[in-house]
Parts: sequence; C-alpha cells; structure tokens
Amino acid sequence: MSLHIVSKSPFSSTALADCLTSFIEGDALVLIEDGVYALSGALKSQPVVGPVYCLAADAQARGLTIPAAVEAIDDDRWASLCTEHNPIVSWFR
Amino acid sequence: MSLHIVSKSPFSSTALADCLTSFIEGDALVLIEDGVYALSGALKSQPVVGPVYCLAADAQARGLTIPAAVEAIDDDRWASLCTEHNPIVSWFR
Amino acid sequence: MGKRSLALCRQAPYGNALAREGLEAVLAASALEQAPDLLFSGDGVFQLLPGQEPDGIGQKNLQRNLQALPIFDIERAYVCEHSLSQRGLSLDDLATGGPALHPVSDIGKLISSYDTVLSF
Amino acid sequence: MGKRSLALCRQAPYGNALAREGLEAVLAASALEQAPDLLFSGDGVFQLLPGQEPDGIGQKNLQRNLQALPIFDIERAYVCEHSLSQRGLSLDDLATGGPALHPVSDIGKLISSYDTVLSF
Amino acid sequence: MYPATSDTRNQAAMNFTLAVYAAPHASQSAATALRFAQALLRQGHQLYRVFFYCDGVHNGSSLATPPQDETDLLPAWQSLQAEHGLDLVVCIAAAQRRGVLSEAEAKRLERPAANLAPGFELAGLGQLADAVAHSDRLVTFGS
Amino acid sequence: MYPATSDTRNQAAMNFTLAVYAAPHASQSAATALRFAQALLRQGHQLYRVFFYCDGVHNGSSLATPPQDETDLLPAWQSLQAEHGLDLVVCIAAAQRRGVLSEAEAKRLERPAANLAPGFELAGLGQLADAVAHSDRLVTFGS
Repeated sequence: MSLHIVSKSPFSSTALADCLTSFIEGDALVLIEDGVYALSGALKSQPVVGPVYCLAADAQARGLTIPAAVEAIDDDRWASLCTEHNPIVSWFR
Repeated sequence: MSLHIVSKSPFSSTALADCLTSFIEGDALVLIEDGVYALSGALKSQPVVGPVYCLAADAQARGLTIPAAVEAIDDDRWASLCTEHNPIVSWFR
Repeated sequence: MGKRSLALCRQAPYGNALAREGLEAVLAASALEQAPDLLFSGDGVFQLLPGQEPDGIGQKNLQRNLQALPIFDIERAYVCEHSLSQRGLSLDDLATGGPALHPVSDIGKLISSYDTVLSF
Repeated sequence: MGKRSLALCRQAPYGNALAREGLEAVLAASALEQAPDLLFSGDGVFQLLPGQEPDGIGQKNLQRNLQALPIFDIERAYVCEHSLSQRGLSLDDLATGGPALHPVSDIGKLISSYDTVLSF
Repeated sequence: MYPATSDTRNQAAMNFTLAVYAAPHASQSAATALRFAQALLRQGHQLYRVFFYCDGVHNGSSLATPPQDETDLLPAWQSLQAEHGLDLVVCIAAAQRRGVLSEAEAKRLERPAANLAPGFELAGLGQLADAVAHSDRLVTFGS
Repeated sequence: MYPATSDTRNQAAMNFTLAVYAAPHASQSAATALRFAQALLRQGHQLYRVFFYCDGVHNGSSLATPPQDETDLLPAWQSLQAEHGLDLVVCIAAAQRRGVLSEAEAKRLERPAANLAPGFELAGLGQLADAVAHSDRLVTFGS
C-alpha cells in the first residue's frame, strides 16, 4: 500500500488535503518539512487517518511537540517505511 | 489605498484568501498568472470584493473567459493602476 | 519490466514549470516505450482546459505536448472527479485531441495499483 | 525620507528560504536606519514559535535574527490575530526575546497606512 | 514627465523599483516582471532599480540557455538596461549561496568560473532599502 | 544484502532512485534528499540513481558558495558519490534552461563558462525512465 509524504503546511497549501482525499485503508502518512505543521492543527489530537509518522528533526526544528497519536521517526525509520510500502507518493505543492 | 496582486491559484494556495482578509474599502485587486483561476471559482459571477482586475494575457493563456464583473487589463493599464494606488501588496505563496 | 508507473500531474500550466517539465518527462519515458499512465488531479486538471493561448505571456502551448501523447501510445489518462467538481468543472469542459479522459472517483485505489508514482 | 515601510512576513521558517531572506533584508534595512515595521501573518506566525531547534536539519536558528531586531531599533512587531486563531495559537504561545508583539485584528487598515510593503 | 502614449498624458511620471524573487523558467514571475518593466518604461515612468533577490538572482546568469523556441529573458533585460541605463542589481549574498558569481567574486571565493551576465551588478541588501527610500512605488514579483 | 545496523538485519536490501526537484538553499527539500540518501546507504540499500530535475539541477552547480556557518550540500553529495560510486545525474534539458553547463555543453552552446561540479553528469530525461524501470522504489523530493 502507498506511503504518502507531505512536505507543505496545511494552512497555506492543499497538499495535505489532496493527500487525504487519496488516502485509503492500509496506506501510511509521513509528515516532513513544513508538513509537520499539521501537528498544530488537523492532526493534533485524533488524526483522521492512520498510521501517521512525523520526522522528529523537522518537528523539533519548528518548536512543535509530537502528539501521542503520531509516531516520531528518524531518517532511518523513514527509509525503512519506504521499503515496507509501495508506491511512494510525494505531495509537495 | 492598497493595490493587491495575487498570482497563485485559489484552489491550491491560500494567497487569495489571505489577501481578501486584508482587503478594505477603497482597495483594488489584480489577478495575474495562476491567480486568474479565481475566475473559475470564487470570483466567477459576483466578486466578494471590488474592483477586481485581471491580466487578459494570463486568462487567455489558460483558456479562461473574463466575466463582466471583472475588468480585463493589459500591462500598461496594470502599470497605471500601480501609480493610482499605494502601497502595492503582492500575495504570491 | 512489467512495472506499472503513474505520472501524477497536480500543477496548473504556465504559472510554474512543473506542468511542462512533468509532461516532458512523460514524453521521454514514452519514447523509450516505458510510458506511464497519467492522472490529472488538483490544479492539474487545468492543463486540460481547451482554448489555451499562451503567446501573450511568451510561453509555448502545453496542449501540444498533451496532443502528442497518443503518438507515444498513451491512449488514455485519468482525471480526478473530485478535483473537477471542486473547480466547478465537468468532463465536458475539458479539451479533446489528446488521450481519452477517464473520470476516477477513488484515486487512492488507482494510485495504490501502481509500482511507481512520479509526482509533478 | 519620512516614508513608512512594512515587511509582511507570511512564510513558515526552514521549509523555504523566504522567511530567512526576508529577515535578512529587514536587518540590512535597519542597519541603514531605514527599519521597516514587521507584520507576521499566515504561516509567518510560525516564525514566532518558541523552542525552535533546527540543528537536526542543518539550518541556523531563525530566532536569533528575530532577537537581533531590537538592537536595530525594531522594538515592536505586529501579529495577525486571525492567522493565530486559524492555527489554534494565541499570543501567549509565541516566543519572547525579540521585539514586542502587538496583535492586530484589521490588517488591511494597518497595511494601507504604509507607503511601501515588502512581501516575504 | 515623459508621456509616451496618449493614455499617460495626465499622469505624473513615477519612480518604480521592482523586487524580483523568481528564477526564469522555474516560475512565470520573472517573465511577468520583465513585461511590467517594459510597460512602465513605455509609459514614461522611471525604473529606479530592479533588485534581484532570492531565486531571482538566477536572472543574472550568463549560462542559462533556453531552447530556441522559448523566450530568453536575459537579452531582453540586457537590452532594456542598455537602452534606459537600468540599475539591475543582483543581491550579492543571495547570489553567492546560489552560485551566481562575478569574476571578482569567483576569484575571492576561489570558485572555478564566473557567470554574472554583463548588464547586471552584484551589490548588498542595502540597495533594496535604498531603493525603497528613493522610489514612489515598489512592486514585488514573488516566486 | 549489506546490513549496516541491527535494525536492518531482517530487511532485504533494495534499489532506490531519488528524484530531486529542489535547489539547495531555496527549499529545504534538497537537504532532506541528501539526508535520506545517507540513511538509505547507512541501512545497506543501494541507490540506483539520483536524478536532479527542475530546479534540482542547481545541486550540481560548482559555484554555489553558502556562508561558512550554513550547510554546504555540494561536498556532501560529492563525498557520497566518491564513497558509493553514486550515479548523480543532472537532467541536461532542465540544466541548460537554468544555466548549469558542463565544459562540453558550454562550448557547444557558446557560453562563457562551465559550472557543472565534479561527481555530477549531464544526461537526458530517459535516465529517469530507466531508473524507474530498474529501481524497487522511487522517492520524489519536490520543490
């Protein structure tokens, strides 16, 4: 199943919204770069989809706390997720 | 009063929405580049603000028709609008 | 190879180079007989509007690239229905002359049926 | 000159260079005693979040640039209230140490009081 | 006052500065800025400065070579510069990061080549502040 | 199979291709791609190719010179290339438009200098299609 990678803020881009429209059972979502701002909004308490992963370094860079419902990951875990899923779909605009 | 210039599609960027939040009586709006896609949505029939101008070349490039409530302009008219208003505020992301 | 790939086209034409460079990548792959399928979604559906005349902004007409696709055996393309209705458009509003356009309601299911997705 | 200018900061930090390059332009103007006022709106309010630690992504902390502003006589900055509430934030959630932050409800009125607006 | 067309007769000529943040070919914005500059000059306005910042510094590259059937912005900026004595300033800090270097900068930074096109000059961010202070209007062309 | 850490023991090594569309310094994405490439190699995976497309071609510029206190991606890509024999391909068409030229291209196009960094090579878009066909995974790093 697909691994979706979102790298833009949900407050200024429709990248996350478009991704969620394409999200189906069995898929997974990785928030990177400005995509981690979803943690301060839509995905704060109860994510609408799952599983949701978040690059810890990107959240830390931006002063965001990763909520319990989202799994903090490093680059190595991200790479592993990419081997466990296919295709890999980037949403960057 | 301000001249607001919006250059991104309202369907994928919040540039237009952010601009409209900042729009006050006496301001004017110019749609350029992908900003002209507002003509196929929010600003199609009755624009929520006014006056609204649209670069004709950008609408024509994209196969869009400019509705009656929006004034089609060329670069020279755009330049004139910039002399008639101040400040000039660009909304491009 | 038997691998199936999808080009996911989400950008409006002309405002930035991604729509054009995406189609160029698709044409290059097709010339090597590795044609991906195409899915237009989000602002990418605007690539399919008829009557584009970008001379006035000094750009080349992207629809020529679309019309070239059938030459490279890309006979059909998918269009996200949700994206169309969000933009007040229907299939009838889109241009013909390129590959046949097939509306898709569940693009998640479509995407997951491919081995590779190229996002543009 | 007596001209009043405003730097409109609408970008989140780190994801693209505009937040940083905007602040650098503000600092350069301030060093020449032509300091603009600052308005943080949209994702620009995220520049003001405390506790940013960008070492892990190989970038410099932007908050140091913000903290340098008072040295250049930029004593206060405006923050769009609507942008804060859209993001579930309040003034209390923002970092101190830079210029004092003044919430603004009608940013249209604020913008129109300036001669020049630099968008970043 | 330099009225150029009948449209502009009643208008006072103004001093404009353009801030260009977009690279050519990546975004339409650089081409829009050029057309806007041409319109201003056609109407008899003055361009105090064009300041290329952020990705806009790539407008000053002498190496960009678009295909023959695509618009090449570089010679258009250069001929506008030659004809009107335009001040085309590329931000030196933004250009250094992105690899747009004059001969002097290439030598100073010990880089193998220079690629700043004739007609453009590198200068500091202070030139943007100076332009804001000395222009009637500033128009930003974003990325 | 080249297991590098205990985490990866149970995993089959895979062949990855990365498509990088973003220039360094303009967007975080180029730096993210580099870190991801390092993680893949650390885990014992293979990188079939890194394909630099769109604004990503600027990653291959030998002239970009970030300030000393900012990360310089170029030497990091080059040392990864040297160590692992990476295939760092810069799309020739996208690079030509944006002014990233090899010596041969600069001569052919009659441009005054070349700026393609050692370790990178220019090649056609077909190399992206080839990489898609020969890789287990493709990851796109957008702009």
